[in-house]
Amino acid sequence: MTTSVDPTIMEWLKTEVVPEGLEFKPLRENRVLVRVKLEDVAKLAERFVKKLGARLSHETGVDREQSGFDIVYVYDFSNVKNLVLILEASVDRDNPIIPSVGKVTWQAVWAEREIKEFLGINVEGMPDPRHQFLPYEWPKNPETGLPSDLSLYTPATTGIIPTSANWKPIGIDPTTARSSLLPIGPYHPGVIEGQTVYVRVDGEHVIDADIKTGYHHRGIHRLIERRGYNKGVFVAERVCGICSAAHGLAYVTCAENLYDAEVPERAQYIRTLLVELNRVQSHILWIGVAADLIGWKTGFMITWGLRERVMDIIEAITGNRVNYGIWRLGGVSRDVSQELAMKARQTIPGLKEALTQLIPAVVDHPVVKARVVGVGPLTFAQAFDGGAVGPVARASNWKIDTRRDNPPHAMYDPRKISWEIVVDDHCDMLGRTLVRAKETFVSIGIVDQCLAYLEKTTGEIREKPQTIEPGSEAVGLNEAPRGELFYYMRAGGTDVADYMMPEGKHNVQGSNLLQAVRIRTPSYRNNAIIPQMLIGSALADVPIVMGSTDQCLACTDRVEVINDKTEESHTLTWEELVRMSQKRWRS
Amino acid sequence: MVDVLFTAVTMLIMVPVALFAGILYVFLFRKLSARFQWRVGPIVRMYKDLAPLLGTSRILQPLYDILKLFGKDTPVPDISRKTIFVASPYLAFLCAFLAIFFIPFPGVPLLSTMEDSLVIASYLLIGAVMFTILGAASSGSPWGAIGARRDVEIFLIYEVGFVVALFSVGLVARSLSLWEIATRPGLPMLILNPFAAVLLFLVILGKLAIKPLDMAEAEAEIVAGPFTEYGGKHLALFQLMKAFLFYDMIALFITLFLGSALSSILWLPAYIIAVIVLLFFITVIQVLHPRFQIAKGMSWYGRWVLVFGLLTAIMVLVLRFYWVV
Amino acid sequence: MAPARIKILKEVLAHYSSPMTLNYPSSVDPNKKYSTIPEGLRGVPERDQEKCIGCEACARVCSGMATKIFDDEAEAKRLVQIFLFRCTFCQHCADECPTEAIKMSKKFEVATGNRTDPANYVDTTLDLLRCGNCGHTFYPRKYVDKANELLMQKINPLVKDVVETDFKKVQDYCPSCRRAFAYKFDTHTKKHVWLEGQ
Amino acid sequence: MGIMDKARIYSPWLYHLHCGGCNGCDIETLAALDPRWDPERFGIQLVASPRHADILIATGCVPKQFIPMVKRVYDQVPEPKVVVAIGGCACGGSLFYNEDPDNYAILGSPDLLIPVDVYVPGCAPKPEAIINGIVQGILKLATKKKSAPAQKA
Repeated sequence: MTTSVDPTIMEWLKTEVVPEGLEFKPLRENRVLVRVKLEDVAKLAERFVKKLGARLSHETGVDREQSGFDIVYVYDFSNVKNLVLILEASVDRDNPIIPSVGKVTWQAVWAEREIKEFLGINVEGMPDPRHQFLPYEWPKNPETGLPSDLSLYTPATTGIIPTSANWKPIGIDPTTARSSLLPIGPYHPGVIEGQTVYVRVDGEHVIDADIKTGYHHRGIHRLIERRGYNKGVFVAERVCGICSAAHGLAYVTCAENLYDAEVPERAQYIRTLLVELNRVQSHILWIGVAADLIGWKTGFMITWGLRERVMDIIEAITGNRVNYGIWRLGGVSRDVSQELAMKARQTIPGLKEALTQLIPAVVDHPVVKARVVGVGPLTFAQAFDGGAVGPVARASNWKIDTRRDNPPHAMYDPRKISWEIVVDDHCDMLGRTLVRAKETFVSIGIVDQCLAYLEKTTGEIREKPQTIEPGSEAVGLNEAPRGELFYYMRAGGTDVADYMMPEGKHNVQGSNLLQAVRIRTPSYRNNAIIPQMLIGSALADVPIVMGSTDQCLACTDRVEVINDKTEESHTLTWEELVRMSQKRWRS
Repeated sequence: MVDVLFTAVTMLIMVPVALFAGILYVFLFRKLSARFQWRVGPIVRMYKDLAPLLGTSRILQPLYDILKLFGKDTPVPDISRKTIFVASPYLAFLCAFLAIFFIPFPGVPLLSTMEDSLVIASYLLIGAVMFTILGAASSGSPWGAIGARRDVEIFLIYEVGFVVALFSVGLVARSLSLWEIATRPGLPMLILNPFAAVLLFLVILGKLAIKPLDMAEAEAEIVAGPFTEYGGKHLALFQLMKAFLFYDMIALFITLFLGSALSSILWLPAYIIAVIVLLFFITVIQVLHPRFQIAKGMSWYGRWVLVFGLLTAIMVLVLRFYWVV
Repeated sequence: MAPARIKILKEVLAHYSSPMTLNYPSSVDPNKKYSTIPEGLRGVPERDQEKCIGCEACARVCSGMATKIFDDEAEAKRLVQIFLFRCTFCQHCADECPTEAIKMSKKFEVATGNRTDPANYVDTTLDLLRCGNCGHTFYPRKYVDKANELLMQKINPLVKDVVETDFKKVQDYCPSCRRAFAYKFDTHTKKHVWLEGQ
Repeated sequence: MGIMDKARIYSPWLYHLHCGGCNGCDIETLAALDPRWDPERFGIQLVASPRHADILIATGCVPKQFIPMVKRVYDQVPEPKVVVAIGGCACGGSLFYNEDPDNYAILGSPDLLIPVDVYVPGCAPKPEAIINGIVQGILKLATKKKSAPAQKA
């Protein structure tokens, strides 16, 4: 396996960053895998996040059956060095307890709730011990029918991180506070999808807020793990119908990092082209939806009318408007012919001109300004601690962009394609609007460059897939329209046993399947900080603040639950569930 | 006796006329907004191949909406206060409906010859909104309650403006009979007291929930506001009320400010032009504005209603005492 | 205050006389009926009945399990079926089909009120071969021929003749019988290895 | 055909019932309402409250947590009503629902919960296909009206 990690970085890692490391293993691109002892992870998190200014991309766990669990932390060091650090520690199967990193940084809190819920690993001293995807009330006490512990109505038992003292989960007592507690959702015209935002209002003033997601949980991780590499990409694409291209790209780059893929340049250009077209349509869509959220039907209509032009290009290239279906390991399945590229490129100036006229007019509208200036504030410190990604972070003057931070994936190479990173220091709704508006033009620039390449050249579009070494690991990062998208994969073949296979369906045991795939979507992070932005705003601003993160709940709620909640919800307790789930993996 | 008979007959004729006028106003409003939004809107001439199935024209689209709603089930939520919940749509509709008899049509005085028809009309128009709020508040839905609260806030502002605008005209014309105001000789009130016209226009925006001021029915924020729990017959009544309110407010505006246009049926073309101009302005404002956030909207609206109210009052004083009209 | 609103007014008035609306369900003006139906539109998959060999490749790569194979042992028929309600029109089966039997058509208006309508299925029925020894059904004839043809293209010329004669001997037997009676028929593959080693 | 029957066909109001899909069909449903197709030509409108709706647009494969909500929204829509299922997930569960290795989180298509009248396959269907499905839903709505008085009598 080739590696491109600089030896000086390895040295720096071994001496300064993780002297506790037991094992160092450079992976493809700029990833380094380090194994440490479980006791050290909290200490290391403190050092990475507080001292070195790294970002916790995601925290997740992998079930290794008899060998216990692996807990995986992925840190992004891009502000210091060209490095993504994968930190792994083993967890004992019989006594699965890990120290909480959520106490150090809020970035880990949702991830830890997820780990607790799905793998049955207990997190010691986590700030917010409620359910993430299951209903808060689950499981109910069979005798009284009242919610048992871990429900919304139980006050948080442990203290909150000192740096983000405001972030307390709402401890609402149903007897006293119901009158002013307004659950927005699951069905609410402001948000298409199902979620519940609990806001406690004093008149029209929001004094407390909490968000509950999980209605959308579809078990995507499990589905991909069962389907294998080639079929999994179609599921990955359908995690989200708006940023499907970003999911496709992240999936294939992640899977290609498992082996030594040499993807043809033309294929990479096509991939980049589609991701950027996807971003253009997604941002235009957002501006339209935001206009609709503040009650401006005209804004919605005219932006969506323009969006159709982008959709036409996408449809001509891929054959579908939503799920492009061209992603394959080692390339793409469809070529963009030279005539098509030329034709598409001719429409770009017209599109650009229409957008230059329209978008400033929409953004500068005085009533729009009145609705966005100062609404939903999020300072840089809050954004950093909460782990905001994408336009939300960039609107808080935080210059992160996975396209730049992650070394050339797809065609995001400054030598081949030029683009700028848009940042804004308004730290509010206005900033988020402006960032998205400007990014639309940046993306159109990239689209133009890709088309210029495609209309001049021809070439291969797909490399023959190769064998994947069992047990290898990879991280795929990609800038989705809503922010950094994270994929973690571990190839099957070592630990994977028969339970992964539906009986009689697959002849090859393990070798063609993934042991684990973990997805962390941008909305997952941005949703976690919505309560922060909501507190103090007016009720009328709640939909637009929620909309300002461009939240995509289909993305947020993708992960896997071990046990089926509906069938046994009256007989199981939490402890029993944990025991059961672990038993099931063990047997 | 002949007068009474004549009035009765005209009143009977007026019902379908006002209904169709209201429906047409709503249609025009929808059609114009659609055209401003780069689309077609309710289609005037149906495509030939679809005409057998979908009808030849959709000029009466709002009427079809209302008729369809009458043919649907009418849900009444269990948690609502049923009597008020059921009664308020009827009362609101009745208020807006009765108001048509007190506002003159070109050449047709109806009941507006009554001495206090201005007062009665203003009462009825206030009542229509009040019963809407009452129904929303009794629906038991949190969204209905919030919609009702917002409606009350904005209602308090525009009703003040409404009364000021109405009585300023009455004071200058020295009469509270709308027919007398309408047939008053001399310059129309639009030129004499333009501030009152602007004030009434602002009131119309609030009362008809036109875009920057439709916080009470804010879709994305509070579902459908006051109408969230209403369906079927009740919603149809509210829709009818809205159509009549459209007719009432526009007719009232023309009566008060373009006075002499109503003295004879021959003025009908001028009346129609005035209606179209008014609808055009209303539509342009609707399509060009997002909704205000409630607090900011209130302060904006309150400020301008206050400013124009004061200007109107000053103008009335000037007209009454220094410039004998 | 004014400039932005005037800009918007200009924008909205730009299309006032020519709205961008198509008259979609109506076909009075064929040019204005559809938006874009590009060359490579992925519509409903269509299968060429002649070309399909019943090889299961489409069923294996289908991510949504829309394509399924039903074998009828008694009638000796194989049904290759795409259930359009589950199909995502992803073109994966068309890409992987060895005979290019599946094509994505440009048909997309397939809304239906009837779940069991035969139009919701893309069916191909093939005759299965019956094993001359055990009487069980196995692959369709076309599949066996295609596999044979592909084998002959790539085979080592040294063993070509042997394989050809061997294949003629066993072509009427099902795979398990072929394996079980490999020595009896003198068709064991070890033979080829030995030949190649020569 | 009486005027009331006509009114039913002339004024179908939609309520968008998201049953937990990937958002693709939802966006396409909204796109079907944008100026390029503009169903308001035929009186079709999107309404915010299920109490006002005639046609339910169901998208997505129902995750188990959505079951009570989908049922409740369906009950809130007054009769006569029609459900149009948009997209592969709403028609047959698509990728998310497998028969043999049962997906623990997904119930399947919404027609397991509520009666669906029109299916629009596709992933995601083009806006034209969606409008085509809605038109078929309108035709169903007309037949529902005709059968209603017969039941009463």
